[in-house]
Amino acid sequence: MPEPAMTAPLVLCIVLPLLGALFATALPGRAVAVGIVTALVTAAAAVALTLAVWEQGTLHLVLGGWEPALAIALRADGIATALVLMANLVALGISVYASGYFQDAIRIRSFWPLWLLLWAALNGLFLAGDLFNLYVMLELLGISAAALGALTGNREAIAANLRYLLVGLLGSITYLLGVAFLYTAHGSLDIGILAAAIAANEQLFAVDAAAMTLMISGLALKAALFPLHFWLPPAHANAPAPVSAALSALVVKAAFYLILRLWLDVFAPVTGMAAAMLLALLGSAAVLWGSWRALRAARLKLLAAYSTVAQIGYLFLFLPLLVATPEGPARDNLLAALLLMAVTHGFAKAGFFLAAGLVQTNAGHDRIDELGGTAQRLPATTFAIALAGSALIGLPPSGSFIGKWLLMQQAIATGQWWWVVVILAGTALAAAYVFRVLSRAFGLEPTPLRFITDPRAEVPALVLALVSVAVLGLASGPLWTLLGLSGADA
Amino acid sequence: MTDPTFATRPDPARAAERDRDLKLLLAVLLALLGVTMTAIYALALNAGAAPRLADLALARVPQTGVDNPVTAVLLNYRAYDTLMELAVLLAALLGIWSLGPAPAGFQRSGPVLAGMVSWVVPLLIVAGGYMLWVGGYAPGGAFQAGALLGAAGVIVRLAGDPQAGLPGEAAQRWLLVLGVLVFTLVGLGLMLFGAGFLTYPPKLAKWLILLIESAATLAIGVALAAAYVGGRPTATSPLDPRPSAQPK
Amino acid sequence: MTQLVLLLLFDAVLLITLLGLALAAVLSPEPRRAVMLFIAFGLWLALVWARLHAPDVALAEAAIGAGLGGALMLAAARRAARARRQDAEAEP
Amino acid sequence: MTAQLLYGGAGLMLFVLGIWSFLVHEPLLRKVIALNITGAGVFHVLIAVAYRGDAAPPDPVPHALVLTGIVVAVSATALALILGARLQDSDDDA
Repeated sequence: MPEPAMTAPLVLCIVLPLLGALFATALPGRAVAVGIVTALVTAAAAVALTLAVWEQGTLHLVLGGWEPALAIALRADGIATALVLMANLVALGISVYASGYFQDAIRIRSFWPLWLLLWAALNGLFLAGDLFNLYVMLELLGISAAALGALTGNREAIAANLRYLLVGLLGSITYLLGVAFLYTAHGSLDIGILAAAIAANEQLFAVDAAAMTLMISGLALKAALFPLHFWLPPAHANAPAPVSAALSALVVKAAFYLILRLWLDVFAPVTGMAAAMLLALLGSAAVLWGSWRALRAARLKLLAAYSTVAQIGYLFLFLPLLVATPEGPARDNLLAALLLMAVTHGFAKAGFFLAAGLVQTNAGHDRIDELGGTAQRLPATTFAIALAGSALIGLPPSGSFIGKWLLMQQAIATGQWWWVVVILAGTALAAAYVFRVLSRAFGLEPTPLRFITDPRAEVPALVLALVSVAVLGLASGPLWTLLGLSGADA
Repeated sequence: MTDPTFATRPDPARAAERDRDLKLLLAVLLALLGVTMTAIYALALNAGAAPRLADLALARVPQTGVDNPVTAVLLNYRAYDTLMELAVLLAALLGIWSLGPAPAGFQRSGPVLAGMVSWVVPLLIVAGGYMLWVGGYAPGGAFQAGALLGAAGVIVRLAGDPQAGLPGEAAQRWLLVLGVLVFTLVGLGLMLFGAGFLTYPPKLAKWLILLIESAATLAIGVALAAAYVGGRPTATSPLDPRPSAQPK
Repeated sequence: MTQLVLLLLFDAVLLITLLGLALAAVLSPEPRRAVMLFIAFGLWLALVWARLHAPDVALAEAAIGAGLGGALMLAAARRAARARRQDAEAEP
Repeated sequence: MTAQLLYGGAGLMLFVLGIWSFLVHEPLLRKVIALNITGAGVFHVLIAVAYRGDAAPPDPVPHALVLTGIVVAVSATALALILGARLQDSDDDA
């Protein structure tokens, strides 16, 4: 049993935002102050967790002092930690932005408790080691996300988020049936114990495959994998800007993370090329369809939402390559590339949505064709959109450039060259939709007065976008170390 | 969710027919799925995993501080799940509150109903307290007790009180968070004293669990009644930007 | 042997009633009737769970699932009925 | 074992019945009822797995999971129905 002090960040990452949510609920007049303080200490806990995992490798904590089978475990390995760090830094940026975004008292009182609950659910989901606990976290995430998305209060937002809530519930119930099957067949809910039991009982292939199908389909619905993405664009495009950023950058990614976790850890002996091909095929469809719709979108936030559908699609392309690549440096590189793309998209999409929110507030609308002169009025925000956009395209030196590069390299090495076609087509479409926005924004107008007009709102967007391009691209080496991988640094 | 193009389709009769065929096809496919899953479930049952966690869970009950095995799982082995579940209930209620003020209540009830309410409601509250206490060793516990409190609130609202007998907004907010707050603080306190998050020392387990359950019962009762009220406490409605949310 | 068969028969009747109530609840187009059937389904489900030695869960399902869930749905059904009435008045 | 199979099978039937109804019926209330029945089906499977005959005490772990699930389900139901009510309000205003 490790020292309590060492595993403390594991608990604190979940409990601190939860406590913050309680105080923000009970003291509505001080919701903003409570929220900002909570955001700072939670992000600090996430950094502490990263350092602990950096130094000691995977952290594992069984709550309650019982046998692991009976209790719920928390665990942080490299993959979980990388995502926790990304999510918490992005969430900190969103919090700073949100502290100035909401104006009326009612919205402020509603936003902060729900936002902190969502944050607790995200961290809880990344760090959970128990399949039923994950179900509870998924529900907490889904309910708080839908409530936040409806916060604008207009008809489209309510309708879209009602649909999001119902679809999410269907997904989590389907997931739960898979969990019930696993408990029936193996008598455990703990991820580690189940993984060992699945590996040891090959005769139960049918049961495990059925459970995997149920759980991954339920989660694919929540991760908006094509063709189950229909609920995402309206829900994300109509939410308040900080909420859109959280939904697109973090919440969808949490569902994908869970699919990856199940794929790599729990069902490793069951996963096969057929399942991987199917998921990657849907992923390719998502890349092409999402990018195409983003190109055709009339509104900036709708464009960003469709771009999320496409970006989630890329992540699924990794699955058949992971199946085809044997253990070793090549597979490690592939896994790190996958994480790099997920993390880069988290920063870039959050920055993009925050900047889009500013454009919308400033112009009173976000119709792309009427955004002329934005670059002059909001130079910093336009710069943030340009940076985030270059990360969405995958231009060097962004993190997604390295991610896509390694992905294509491995696709060719394993003879699955057709994915390269998809990636190139998606990249070209992404370039088109990003430049479409920029060409409008740089319309002819007088020279700018000041680079930054509203620091609290503009700086978070700019910093997040900058991280996605510069930090993750130029200094991605530490990610390999955090993941504990041997692969050659790219 | 309705596709607007449906209404303008040229031949509604054929559309309806195709719609029916689709529904039928879906029913057949899902029936097949049901049969397949039942076969797989039979396989899982025979996998030899029994008794699963049953024996271990039952064997440890004497060390949990409670005698009811289900309460032992809920408040001890898997207390973390229960904590998060209370957070789910809180999130749902905060979501409901964020959507606007509560609609007006029903008309004030006649003397017969009012008379009935005056003895049914105290009875429900007493029954809730009993249910909470009995949960330590017999069927019952915080959720059932909280549900009875919530039911009392529903009846009070049906009898005409738009706030379902709940206190003012400030008190309601504290009551709502009470369950999660006490739960979390107990967990963190134990961690601070070196026992680990939500790891009860056997001697204190009974009382800590009772403390958590009492707080949770109140919070669940208030949350369920407030969910039935269906909106923010109306004391704040003058601030609300959308008075149109009131039913006409 | 006869006892076993009788018990199986009892189980079968319990379950057929349960499935029948569920089917009736999902097939009923009239909101209030559907909710009433759903509440009956929830109460029957509690009965079945009591038969399976799950009294804690049976109590919770009766009180929370059928009781409070049903109360929330009845309120929604009332709203739906009101909306339908208004629509009917709007289109003479 | 027979009882476990019988009851669990009924739970799976409830699951598919709920999904079918969720997919084919448009009104919100019917979708919510459908989801609740889908959930009840999964809970039913868990309760059936926990049952170990009339002689042995049942497995308390699935019981606790179902209790948690019931509270989660009612929370989601409440939020969905109120969202629906607000949607209806905004339609009435329009």
